[in-house]
Amino acid sequence: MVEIFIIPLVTAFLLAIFIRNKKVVWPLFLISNLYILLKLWTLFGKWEIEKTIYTNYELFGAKLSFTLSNNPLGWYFAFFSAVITLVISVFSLGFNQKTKENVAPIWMLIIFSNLGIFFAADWITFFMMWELMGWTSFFAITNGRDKALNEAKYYLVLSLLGASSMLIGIILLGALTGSFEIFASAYGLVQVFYSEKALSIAAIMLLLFAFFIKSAIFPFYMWPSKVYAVGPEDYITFMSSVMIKYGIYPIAMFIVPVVGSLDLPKILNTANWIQYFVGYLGAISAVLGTILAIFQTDMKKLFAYSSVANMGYILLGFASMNIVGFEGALFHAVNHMVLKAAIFLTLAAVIFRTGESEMHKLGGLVYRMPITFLTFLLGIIAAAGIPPLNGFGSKWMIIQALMSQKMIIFAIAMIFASTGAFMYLFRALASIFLGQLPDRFKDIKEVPLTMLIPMIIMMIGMLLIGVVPGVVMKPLTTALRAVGYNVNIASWTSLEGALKNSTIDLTLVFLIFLGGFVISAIMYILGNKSETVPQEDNYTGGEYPEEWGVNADRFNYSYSFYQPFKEMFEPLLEKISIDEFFASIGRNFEYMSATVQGLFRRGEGAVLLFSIGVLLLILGGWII
Amino acid sequence: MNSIVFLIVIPLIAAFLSLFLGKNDKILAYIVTLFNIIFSILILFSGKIPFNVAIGGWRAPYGINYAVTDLTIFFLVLVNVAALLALTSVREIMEYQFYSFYFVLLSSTNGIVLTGDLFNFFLFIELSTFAVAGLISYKRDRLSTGAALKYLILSSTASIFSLAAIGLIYKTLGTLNFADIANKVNNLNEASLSLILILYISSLLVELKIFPFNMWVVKAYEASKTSVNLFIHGMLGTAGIYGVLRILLMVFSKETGKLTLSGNLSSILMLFAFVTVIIGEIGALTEKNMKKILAFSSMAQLGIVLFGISLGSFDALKGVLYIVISNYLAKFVMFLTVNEFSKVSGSTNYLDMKGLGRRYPVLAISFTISALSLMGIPFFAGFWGKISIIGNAVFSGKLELIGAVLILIASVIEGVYYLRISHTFFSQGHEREGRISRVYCLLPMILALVILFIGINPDSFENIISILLDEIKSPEKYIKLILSLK
Amino acid sequence: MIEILRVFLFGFFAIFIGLFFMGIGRKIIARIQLRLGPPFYQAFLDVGKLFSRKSITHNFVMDLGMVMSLAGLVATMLFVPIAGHTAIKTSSNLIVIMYLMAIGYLGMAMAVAASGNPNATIGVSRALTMMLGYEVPFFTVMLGLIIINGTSSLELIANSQAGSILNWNMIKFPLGFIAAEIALQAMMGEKPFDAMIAPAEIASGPMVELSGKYLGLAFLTHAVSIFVETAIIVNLFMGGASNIFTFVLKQFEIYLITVIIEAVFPRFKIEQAVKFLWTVPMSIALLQLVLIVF
Amino acid sequence: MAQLFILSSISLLFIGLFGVLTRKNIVKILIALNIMETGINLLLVAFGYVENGIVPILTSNESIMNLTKMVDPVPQALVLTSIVIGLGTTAFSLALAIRYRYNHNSLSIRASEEEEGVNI
Amino acid sequence: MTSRWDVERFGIGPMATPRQADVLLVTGYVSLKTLKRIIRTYEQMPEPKWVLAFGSCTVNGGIYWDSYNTITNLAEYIPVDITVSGCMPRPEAVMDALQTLMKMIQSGEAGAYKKYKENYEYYKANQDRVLRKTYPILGEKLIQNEEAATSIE
Repeated sequence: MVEIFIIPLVTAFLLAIFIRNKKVVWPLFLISNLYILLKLWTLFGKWEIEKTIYTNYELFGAKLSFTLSNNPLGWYFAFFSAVITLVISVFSLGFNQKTKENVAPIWMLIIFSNLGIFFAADWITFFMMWELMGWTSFFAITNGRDKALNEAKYYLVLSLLGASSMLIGIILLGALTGSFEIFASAYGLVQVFYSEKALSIAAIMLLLFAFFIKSAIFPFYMWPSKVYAVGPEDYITFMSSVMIKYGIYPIAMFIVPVVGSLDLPKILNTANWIQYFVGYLGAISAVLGTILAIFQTDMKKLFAYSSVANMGYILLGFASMNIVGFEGALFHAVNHMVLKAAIFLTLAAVIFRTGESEMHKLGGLVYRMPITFLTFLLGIIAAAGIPPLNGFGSKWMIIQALMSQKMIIFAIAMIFASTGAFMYLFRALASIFLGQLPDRFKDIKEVPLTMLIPMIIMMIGMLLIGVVPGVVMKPLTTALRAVGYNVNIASWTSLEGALKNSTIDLTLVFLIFLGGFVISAIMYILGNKSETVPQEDNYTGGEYPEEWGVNADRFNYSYSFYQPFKEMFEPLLEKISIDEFFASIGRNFEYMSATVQGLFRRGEGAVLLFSIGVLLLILGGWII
Repeated sequence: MNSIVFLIVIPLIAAFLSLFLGKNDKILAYIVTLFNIIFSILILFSGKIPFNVAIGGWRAPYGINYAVTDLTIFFLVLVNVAALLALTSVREIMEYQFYSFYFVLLSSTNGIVLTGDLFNFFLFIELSTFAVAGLISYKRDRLSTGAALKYLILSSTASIFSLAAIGLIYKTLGTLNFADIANKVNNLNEASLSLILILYISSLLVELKIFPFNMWVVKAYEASKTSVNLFIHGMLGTAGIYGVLRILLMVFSKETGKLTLSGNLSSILMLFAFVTVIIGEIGALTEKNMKKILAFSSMAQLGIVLFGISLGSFDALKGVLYIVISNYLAKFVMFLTVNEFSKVSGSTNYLDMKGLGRRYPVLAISFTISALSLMGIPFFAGFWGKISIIGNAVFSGKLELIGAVLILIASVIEGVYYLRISHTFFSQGHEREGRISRVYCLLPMILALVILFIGINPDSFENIISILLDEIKSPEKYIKLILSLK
Repeated sequence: MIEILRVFLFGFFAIFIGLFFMGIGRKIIARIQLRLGPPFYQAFLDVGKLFSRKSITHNFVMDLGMVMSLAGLVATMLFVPIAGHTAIKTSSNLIVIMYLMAIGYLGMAMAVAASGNPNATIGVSRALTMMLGYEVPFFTVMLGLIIINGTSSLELIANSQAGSILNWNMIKFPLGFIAAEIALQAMMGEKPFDAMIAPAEIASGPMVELSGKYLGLAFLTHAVSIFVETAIIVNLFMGGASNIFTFVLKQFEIYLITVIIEAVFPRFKIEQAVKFLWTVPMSIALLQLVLIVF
Repeated sequence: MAQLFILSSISLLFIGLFGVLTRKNIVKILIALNIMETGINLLLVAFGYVENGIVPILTSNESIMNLTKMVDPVPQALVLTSIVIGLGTTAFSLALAIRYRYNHNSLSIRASEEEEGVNI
Repeated sequence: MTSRWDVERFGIGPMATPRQADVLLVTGYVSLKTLKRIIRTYEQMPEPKWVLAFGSCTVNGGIYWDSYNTITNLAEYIPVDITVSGCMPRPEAVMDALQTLMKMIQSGEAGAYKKYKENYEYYKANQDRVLRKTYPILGEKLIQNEEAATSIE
């Protein structure tokens, strides 16, 4: 148990020493991740392992202690994030040959905090790891480049704000329940809830605030698009797949059990107000994330908003307060990890070869990077939640749960978001990989082997989870049982829904799809043979495009892809601009800063202010 | 243990000597400072603590006395070590004025910590004001003269107020001895006590850089040399904190171990405290000059300290001590780093220091560690202070809660500007001619490691702090010691 | 083995019925426009001709995509209960059906976008926008039926309407049926919701670069999608059927309605179409949903 | 009588404060500071003042009998010290003021306001 | 070809792109500008493909026989399977031509597209001869201008 915490630290130190030597850094990074994964593998089922460090430091009359325990739900998250991390670190081997900067030591620290967050058994440890993750990711995002500074600052502010709110929340929780242990405080909170209603709700809300910030839920949905657009691509892959789940895990671990055990009045006989609060935020994130993703021109921003939408789905699953929805949400967390990692790896590969992240400047890369294309294709099929791949099962479970709880608005929002997902996913596919290959990309090649292998692994992973959901569902249900939920251990192939007669067998779905494919392929083979023509040979109303100055670059339809749709939504989006709101706060602080500096720059007035201070003291302390 | 007076006397003698020694002043400074450190450490391990020294055989409360307790010796070591650390940043040859003022400052700060008499305390503060003003104006350029004059006028005004307070105390209680005042303070009526405290605190707050009293800070920091900044921060600031702790918590406290100021005084102080925090952090937000940034930041840190003190609970006080030590160490690291970097880059603008962190990662990492500690990030010393103060503030009342929230917001702002600077250090920069010797990287590194060590293992520091807290909790021991009561 | 045979049987049956409907649809439109119209077997001839021609492809994605598109639709079809039978025993989950259908559209979209013709991409972008338009009201209607039946199994919903015609959801929830009909019109891409094809404007949109067997596959896809969509409506609103002939007859009735509407309407612009779908059918569907749930 | 002392000392204090707050000329500010200081010294002395008191020196054994009539010596000691300090402050400030005049070409406290820019 | 004549009853319908088309109807006179587009369209059609030349103009230039920018015989440039004379031909004539073409296809007579492949050089030479006179309207010049503009920026 302790090794997996020591190893990242030691590795981070070594990486920092060898930082200039790329031949050492990334293999070391890889080996360390491999070790962590193997170690985590052996920890499965050994839920009783625990390590406590006692201190003399007193807070609220009790001595603090830091406990790391192998808790099942944490293991579930930690294990899958370790798998993803390992895959990404293989990718980094090849990816970082060109880059000047080196994010590895900081990244290793983040991996340390990653494990810490998932294995923390008390809030203080959790908070410490949480903060560690916050500032390290600032450095990882900027990675020594000035162009990333503003975005990273935005992230830093949000993450520090979240941590601050969490600190107050934890303190409230500790004072209310008398314990900083996560499980104990959950039980305690349920007991004191009715007597200390306002404080308990405040504690829950403060914690949720922090979690929502980290998972980019509605009012804080802006940071992924900013950060992903500028961060180093391989690290961004980690961030978008693993780090965005940090808000999800504690909600599953703490908020859901607590709210689930409370007996709150129900609105319209369906759910209580906390459920509706969480659900509405989730629904807004899902819908808004989708709409904004549709309008992006930068591919990393597009998938950033897609992440926001996916976080919305997960939150909707939690809001249903139904065991199927809960399982679905947790399942979706891992699914999203896998598919987002796959997608961002391909994006990183594209950027590695072309150096371009604006979609309308790309196109036709399928001619040069077929395997990357295939990974991306499977990734977007998974992200769209289409059956034989992995995004489907979890989305299906969440929708089932929402329908069984009669949460109609949420179900409609979910459908809106996942249909809208086709729009932006297809846009990315068409603009990056399909269409005409511009001349300047004529001689690029497929990425090297070290980058191909991870992509192929991700492809297999997506297909595997999609066809045999038990790969994830079995550990998940085992973990949930170990935590104390009354769930059946899932079978390898099928998923159980919340409604009547709604068990689906995903393997069967895959087989049926194969059947359809065979029929279709037969029709295809029956047809006469076809001839391949170059990409320039296209129907253009009989014109020669080159005569009109139209080259392959311009012959793509990819800039204002959904212009009519955008025109429908533009008036709405212009009015509500959270981004502008945050920016104005920032500006106001800067004005205030200038004023304060001016105050201190003045030659006179020192004694005046001194006298005012004394006057205030006399007024406040003596006269009143 | 009458030799405790050497701590004050020897620097004073050295101040005279330095007028004649010329270039050997530096050696003298090191010798005297080392003497002070060794002497105070010897006292620390002599096992005789606590003890009381009556000067000239006049027993307290009739004569002046120097008392050495756990709290005293802790701050004594801090002040003297600060002197040594600050001296290491003096590279060029200084004229005798510098060293002369330095010795006066050393002597007076030692005196502030040691003395057990209110008037004596005032005297040493006045002396240190001289010394600091002299040190600030040492450069003799436009900026430093203006800054020194500003500081001098402000502190003279403040000293007049404190003198009035001393008069009032003597008038009402008939004594100026700390222990005796503490003994008799219950005889005072609320109104007089409030007035006295108001007048006295307002002069102390000038040294503590609390908002409406701190107009001198930024200019003074900007105008003076790094070593002088460190003197102000490490010696004067630390001694000031000691004064506040001693006078507010042990001398003028009606109940033991509580900051039971009359009326709304503690609320007003708290208001001042968090206004200072906000002002300090906001002022630093868009500043480019590193020295000004550090000045604003130390203002804010002392605001947090005062906030913790005015909360009036021992848990918060523990947090205060953590903050004090974290700020003490971190500012040293930062000033030393900035000193080295500005020598290479030729400017104190942090944007000019681009890329230096890549060439001198040790310095830049040390800087980052200190910044994180100031922000109150876990794994660094400041966190233990922050969590304690915030934790106690949340439940104390509405004003305290607002203060806690404001302090958290301020720490976010602090994070923004400090990590931006760290980032600038690590970003791609251009080649420079100057070089920094590895030796100079060593000290910041060691101090940063200490911060890290305390942050990871608060136990190491917790024991010291619990001893200090024990003393603050029971001022009657102090009274007994000095008045030799049974 | 039997299962595989059933899969093939059902698949080809759907293709056959779909093409048959298409042929009859053309004939009906011709009759409405006072023409003679092609023979009802014209669709078979067309497909036969297309498969026998040489065809042009741009890259392997086109082949893959077209095969995928038909595969997706056929797979969807295998989930839809036809007169109480499915090819393989499943719970015929509605959500699965809706999502499986999407893979067909995705395959088609991918194939045509791979050709590199901007007209095709414009068509696809319109089709996807339209999809967002009709899926939402259609799902809202479905949601009502799912909630009232407590199941998302299409088979169970169909079975629940057994008995007299008065048990049909079409009679019980007329508003929902109307909304679903309008959504179906858009789902099939018939006028007035055919902005994505628009031959005069964007050269038949997605199909612009399809030739020979690719166009043939697209035809088949369309045929199967007609079959699937009408079958879903029949199961949802008309209580399925006891035997296959009644089922196909009911499907045909549904198809007839869409064809008649198509014959007499002009075309919406894409944003008009989406706005229309989100206002009229959506509010009808929501009204129905509110009536059902509360 | 003591009240008169206290009143006059407090009025001196406020006169001085007014001067410090309103004057822009540094020398005038320093003069005002000195007025304040005088005021405070007077205050201290007034605190220890005893009506018709005698010098607090034990000259003979009889004088012990008159302890209560003696003026309190401690405030006087304090005042002495504070006068010395005040002198020092004034001297040092004036020296700085000369330097200020030399640097800024002005004695106005506002002259240092325009200082900007960065130096080591 | 509208509902009055209803060619759809023979299974014939207009198609929006050459990729989907079997028969290319060249209706009316062919100017050089048009010829260029006709050739490209014809080459883009998948095999088997047929050409129906429509009206006198495509056969001998019709009333444009001496125009400087109109070709007189379409068959010199792309292989024509069947021609309909008349100026304009009646719809019945066109329908008759289409049906004749269908019969020809069934009997294997209509295989002009093979000729085009076999005698590609001949056709190409003919095309080049007349098309040399046409210049792209924007073409190279436009691209150069744009490049110049961007370089100035």
